[in-house]
Amino acid sequence: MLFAEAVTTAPSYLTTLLWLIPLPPILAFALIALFFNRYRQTSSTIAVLSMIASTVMAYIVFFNVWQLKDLGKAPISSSIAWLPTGDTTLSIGVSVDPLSATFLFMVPLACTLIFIYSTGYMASDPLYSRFFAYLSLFAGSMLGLVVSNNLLTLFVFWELMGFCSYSLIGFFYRKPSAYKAAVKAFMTTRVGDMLLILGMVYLYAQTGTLNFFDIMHSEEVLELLGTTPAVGIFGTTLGLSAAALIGLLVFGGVVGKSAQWPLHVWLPDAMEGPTPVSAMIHAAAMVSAGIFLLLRFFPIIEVSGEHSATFTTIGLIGAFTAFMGATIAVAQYDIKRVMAFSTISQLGFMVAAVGIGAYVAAGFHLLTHAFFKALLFLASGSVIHGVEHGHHHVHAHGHGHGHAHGEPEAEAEHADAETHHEEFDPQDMRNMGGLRHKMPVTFWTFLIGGLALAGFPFITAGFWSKDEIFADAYHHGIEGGDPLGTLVFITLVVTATLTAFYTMRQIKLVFFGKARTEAAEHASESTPAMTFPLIVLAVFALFIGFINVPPDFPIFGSIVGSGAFYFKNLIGQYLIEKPEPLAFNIVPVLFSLGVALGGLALGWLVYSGRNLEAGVTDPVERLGGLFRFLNRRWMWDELYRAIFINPMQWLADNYTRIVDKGVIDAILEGGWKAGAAIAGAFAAFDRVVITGISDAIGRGFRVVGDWGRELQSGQVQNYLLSGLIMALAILVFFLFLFR
Amino acid sequence: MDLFANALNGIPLWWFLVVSAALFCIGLYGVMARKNAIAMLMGVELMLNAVNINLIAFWRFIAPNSPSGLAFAAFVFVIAAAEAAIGLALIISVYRSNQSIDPEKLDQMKL
Amino acid sequence: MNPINDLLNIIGGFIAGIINSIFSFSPFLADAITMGLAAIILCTFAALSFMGLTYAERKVVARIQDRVGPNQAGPLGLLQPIADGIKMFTKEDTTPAAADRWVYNLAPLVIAVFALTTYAVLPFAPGVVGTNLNIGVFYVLAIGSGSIVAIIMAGWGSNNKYALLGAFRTVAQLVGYEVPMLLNVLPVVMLAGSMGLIDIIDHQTLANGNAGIPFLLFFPLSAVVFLISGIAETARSPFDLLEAESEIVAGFHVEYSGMKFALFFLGEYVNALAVAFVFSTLFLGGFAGPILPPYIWLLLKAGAVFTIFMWLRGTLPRVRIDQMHNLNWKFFVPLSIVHLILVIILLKVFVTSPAQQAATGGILVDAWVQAAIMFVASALTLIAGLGLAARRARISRLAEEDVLARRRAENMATAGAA
Amino acid sequence: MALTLQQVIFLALAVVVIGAALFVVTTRNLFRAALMLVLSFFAVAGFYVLLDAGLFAVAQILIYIGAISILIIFSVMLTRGMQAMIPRNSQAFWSAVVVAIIFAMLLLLLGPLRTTVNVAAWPIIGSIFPNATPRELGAVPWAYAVEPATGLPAVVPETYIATFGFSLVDINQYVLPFLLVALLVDIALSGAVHIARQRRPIEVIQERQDIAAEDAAEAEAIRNAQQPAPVPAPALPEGAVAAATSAANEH
Repeated sequence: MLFAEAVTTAPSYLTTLLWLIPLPPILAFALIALFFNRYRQTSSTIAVLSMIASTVMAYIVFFNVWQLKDLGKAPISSSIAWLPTGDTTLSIGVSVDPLSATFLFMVPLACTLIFIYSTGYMASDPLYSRFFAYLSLFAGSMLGLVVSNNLLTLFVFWELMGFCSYSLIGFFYRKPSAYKAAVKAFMTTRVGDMLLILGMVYLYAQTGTLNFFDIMHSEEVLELLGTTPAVGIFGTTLGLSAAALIGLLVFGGVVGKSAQWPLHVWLPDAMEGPTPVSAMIHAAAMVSAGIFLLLRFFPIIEVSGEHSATFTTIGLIGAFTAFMGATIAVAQYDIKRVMAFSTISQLGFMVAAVGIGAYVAAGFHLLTHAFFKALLFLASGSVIHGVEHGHHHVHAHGHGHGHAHGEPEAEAEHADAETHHEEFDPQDMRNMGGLRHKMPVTFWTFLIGGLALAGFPFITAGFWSKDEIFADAYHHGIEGGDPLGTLVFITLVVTATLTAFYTMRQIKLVFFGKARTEAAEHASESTPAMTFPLIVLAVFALFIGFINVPPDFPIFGSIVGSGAFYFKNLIGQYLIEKPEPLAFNIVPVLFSLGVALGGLALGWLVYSGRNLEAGVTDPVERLGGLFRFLNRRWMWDELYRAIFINPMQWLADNYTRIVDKGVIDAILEGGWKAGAAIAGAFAAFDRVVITGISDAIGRGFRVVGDWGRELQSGQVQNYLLSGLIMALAILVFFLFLFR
Repeated sequence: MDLFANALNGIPLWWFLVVSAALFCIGLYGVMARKNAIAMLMGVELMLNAVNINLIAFWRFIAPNSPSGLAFAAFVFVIAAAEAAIGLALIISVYRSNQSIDPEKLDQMKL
Repeated sequence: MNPINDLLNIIGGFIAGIINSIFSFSPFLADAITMGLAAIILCTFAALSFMGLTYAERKVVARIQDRVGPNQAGPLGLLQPIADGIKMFTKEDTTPAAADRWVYNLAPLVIAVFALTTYAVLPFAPGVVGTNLNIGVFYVLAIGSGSIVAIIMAGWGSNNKYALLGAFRTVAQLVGYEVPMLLNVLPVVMLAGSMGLIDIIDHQTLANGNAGIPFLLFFPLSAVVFLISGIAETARSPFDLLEAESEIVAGFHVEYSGMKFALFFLGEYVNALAVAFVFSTLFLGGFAGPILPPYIWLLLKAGAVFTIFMWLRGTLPRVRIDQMHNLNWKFFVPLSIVHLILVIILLKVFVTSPAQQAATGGILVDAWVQAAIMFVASALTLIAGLGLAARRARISRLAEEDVLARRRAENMATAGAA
Repeated sequence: MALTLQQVIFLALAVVVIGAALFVVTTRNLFRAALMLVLSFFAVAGFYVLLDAGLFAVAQILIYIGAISILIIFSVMLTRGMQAMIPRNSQAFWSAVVVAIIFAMLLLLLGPLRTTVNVAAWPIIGSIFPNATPRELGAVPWAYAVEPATGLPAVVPETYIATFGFSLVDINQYVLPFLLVALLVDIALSGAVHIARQRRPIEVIQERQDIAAEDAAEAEAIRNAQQPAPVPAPALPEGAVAAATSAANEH
């Protein structure tokens, strides 16, 4: 039996391997960037080979450690002193514990498949080599993040990923929307990262170490963190424990990276990048990194207390994000946008699970979601690819065709081609339909992924992981009487229904019915390089769920036997108190069955028959204003523009007008008029006082303005002097005043 | 403790520290107040020298058995060399394009 | 004490004894005066050797060029250096009107000081050494780089474009040739395990269980490259580009006359002699040798090395500046680096003491075997390097000829067309 | 109070260092400033000798005087016309004030080091080092090295160079910084060569043409790529192409 024998020792070469795991892709990045950027075939080969090397190493590690009994208590790790700083030494290192072992299983596999897929998808791109360079760096950073044993290197890799995601989202940098999306993603995540840095600094100040296991495995440290009240500047207490504050700050970083409300706005725009990037960022790597970090910090969050502000915040934001994402996804037409919002929603699921303390469930859903969401993204990419090919096909061969039932425009062929090109959007689901026969492999894999996303019972991975979350939420909320848990449970049930509905909507719109455009008519199946990863991922999307079947689940529990709750037993070791397995409860399972099947059935019914024909309005548009609200994504972008961007601009634009024209001129004018009225009598007074005051005001503004302008002189010495004066002031403050 | 007021054949630690502080301040003044980029660089070199005096003096008085002070001083040496090479190359490049290395005139990056 | 072998020690002890007895009231003063006296003696020795060397060089070069050389002043012209000295002293000491006076006047002094400072660490006999620094080699190389500043001062201070050009050339040359010098001192330092000159000499004697093999037999390549770099470092012919009369008159000291010029001259010879001493110490075993007293051995070895300098001066034409830089950066530096890596590996593989074997896990061999292996490796590297360089030179010469031929053909064609 | 020989040497060196440094930052003649910088470096090397760090004294001469000063002097010569200059810029006065304040503060911090005064007389030190032990507070915030046998000030061990050398290649000490610094120097040197290289005009033109051609090719490729490119090709490459072709025509 696979899980029966528990081994207790691991070979010693594992630590060396751990150091080496992130290396090949980073090396590949350097090689491609420095030497092979002119050789397309070579660079993609290097990238794929490096990723395979990493995968092999990661799997050697994984298969050596996955049966270790005490991996959670005694993770395999290796550190080197990086920088001796006075009394303390900043050490960095690598380690593998259950959490990272799971990721070592998932990340390299997903990355390898995405790399292979990219060789097909990006085949005709002029910047092929650059793409693989960035992709390699990205994969290397993700692996580095997974094997890091301390927050410092984790943060370094975290930021490296941020950079790569910036470069990849803006990969088609000549498209204004692409580079705007890149900047948006970068700036938005920066907000969260700022909080994360604060959390990191605070953690270091409190514990003197950034090593995870020194903190998370030591009860004293955790207790200390849990009991120390967080102290703000000038001694204000925040009513929180240090652990709660650290948890909140770290969660800030997670909100940025994992696209939770209110910082979720970057993720939909990030769809401007090539589709493999979307799969990479929004499924396998970057957004998972956020949840990964949250799970890493779960012990700290846990000691902040059952009903602490941290848990409440996490749970509420997660649940809200899940609900919001699902509602928006219902009203999107762009195939990738639907996926993007679905991702936001599913990440909300995980965050909400963490918020109710369901650590294992969150991790499990993260794992399954990575597989089926990567599958869905890649399959959508395949669909887009196919439809685009169909479009080109129509253009290349079907000109006569097109003219047969369009109006002949012989005099303006070029214009025709261009306008047509601009109008046609290969990502719009309204332009698809009936692809089931044209692209069978894509269809079946997409279907599997979609069903997994919807949580189709028993045979898909999504069902098991969602069920786990439901069970936990039900246990905490309805049974335990915790209002937060109740809220989360209800929200998630609604969300899951919506999820099943929009999944079915998407499947029907894309694959069923008849082709609604010529492009869809002429679409063709993608190359094996693209379909092979789909098939592999589909297998995982089906079966990965069986690693965490509850042992007392009817029928299935006995099928998997001793493998039941394997995942829970593995990953739960990270916590000091191993989570108690919940007793099997039929109610959440029924809910889970009901919402999945109900949502899917609703979708099937709504999108059938006439509704799939060309030119028919989408049924959800009948919601009217609500639809527009959802389609515009709850108007968050508009809201942010209105709250943050416009006021700033308005302030800047109007400052001169109002202060200059409004205030100063009004004073001047008033003074002048008053002076004119009593001019004869008070001429001298007028000249001396009124004019003097107004001049003084004007001059005052001018002086202030001049002085302010001086500050930005562009001269390095000047900056140095001002900086020095500030530093001096701070020094004086701390040495002499702030005793 | 009186012993150490006159360590090292009568030279106490604080003598070195005072000289180093003075050298550092002079260098800082040079960086901030000179009207020539090369002269600024000279100021930087003076500051680095002051730092090195400090490092080696502390090494000698506090931890002569440990290599830390020397190692840091050596890194300062190397980085000073790299800094001079890059800095002067930049200055010459700027001089070629601007015909001036007055830092007050090099404000094209200002918005 | 052997009165002949330890002659210098005995004389030194005698003088020190006298001083100590005179200044018995203050040992501090006595020490200071002894040190000062020693320094003065060293400087005097260097200055006197300068006089002797000029004479010897003129005679030797004359012999090579089939001339007689100085023969008027005194028997065999032996008093010629003194006559030259008197001439120098009595010449008018001019200063250009536009010169930067301070810098101009200080430069010769600085160069002489730097040249003489080297002698502070040279061991002349057992116990006869200014100060036995444990970083002697490093010190010698560092002080050598100090004279660059003096040359720039001279070139700048003269306010003369030829002087400045000469200074530029010199600096480029001196800075460049420091690199191969340093790289080729490293094998010696690694083998001896010390940067102290006395330690290095000890390793070439039979003392402390050493085999008494001069390092020349270990690293012929290092010796050759060090010697040539040393010549370039002291700017002697054929590397005397800084005073190439036909191009830049007399280089950085074109404006100097009289005693200041003599100081530059002295600096050159004293530096050259120092290189000869250092070479003898590093590669020939310094003062070590049988039968003869140690200082005689040292003088013989240094004299032999200096004779090589004279020989080269008498026979070789001056190199072009591009040839000089190519030789350094494209030949010596890469070759030295390859050699250095080879030496590092071989020194780890073949060791001579059990302690080293325990540390590195190498093969324990006899010192002579180690020397033989090192010699073969070093010599092979040298031969391979020379072979590659010769091939490269032939290729570039052929290419140049091609270009010339094509140009000639074009010229012919245009001429024909016209 | 009789000064020892070392004290005399120290004071002389200090006068040279400070005097030369002041000259460096005040003189009009940049070349002389550079020479005075050399003098200052030399005197600092003297300090290292006093501190029993002969290795660093020699390294100071080799690196600072033999390399950095030479570089600076070369740059001074290569930027002629900037040599005779106004020595101070417009903010010199305020700089001097700030620097004086900093110096005063440093001296203030140094105060307690001078003697073994009671900490009560120097309240600042207590605020800066609140965790210092009473022994330390009695004199200085750190402990001087002492020979365990005699209680006298420690001497530098004979093998300090070897210790230092091994620490640079010891995996548990400074090998990583050491390698990084080596890399830094490599990069700095090649970077400096690249920055300061004077390119001939023909090379510059060639480079610009290459860049423009590459941009044009890229733009073309993107226009033809499968991605829907509703945006017409940006004007920049076309302008560049035009410039390049016109430049090519001129030659």
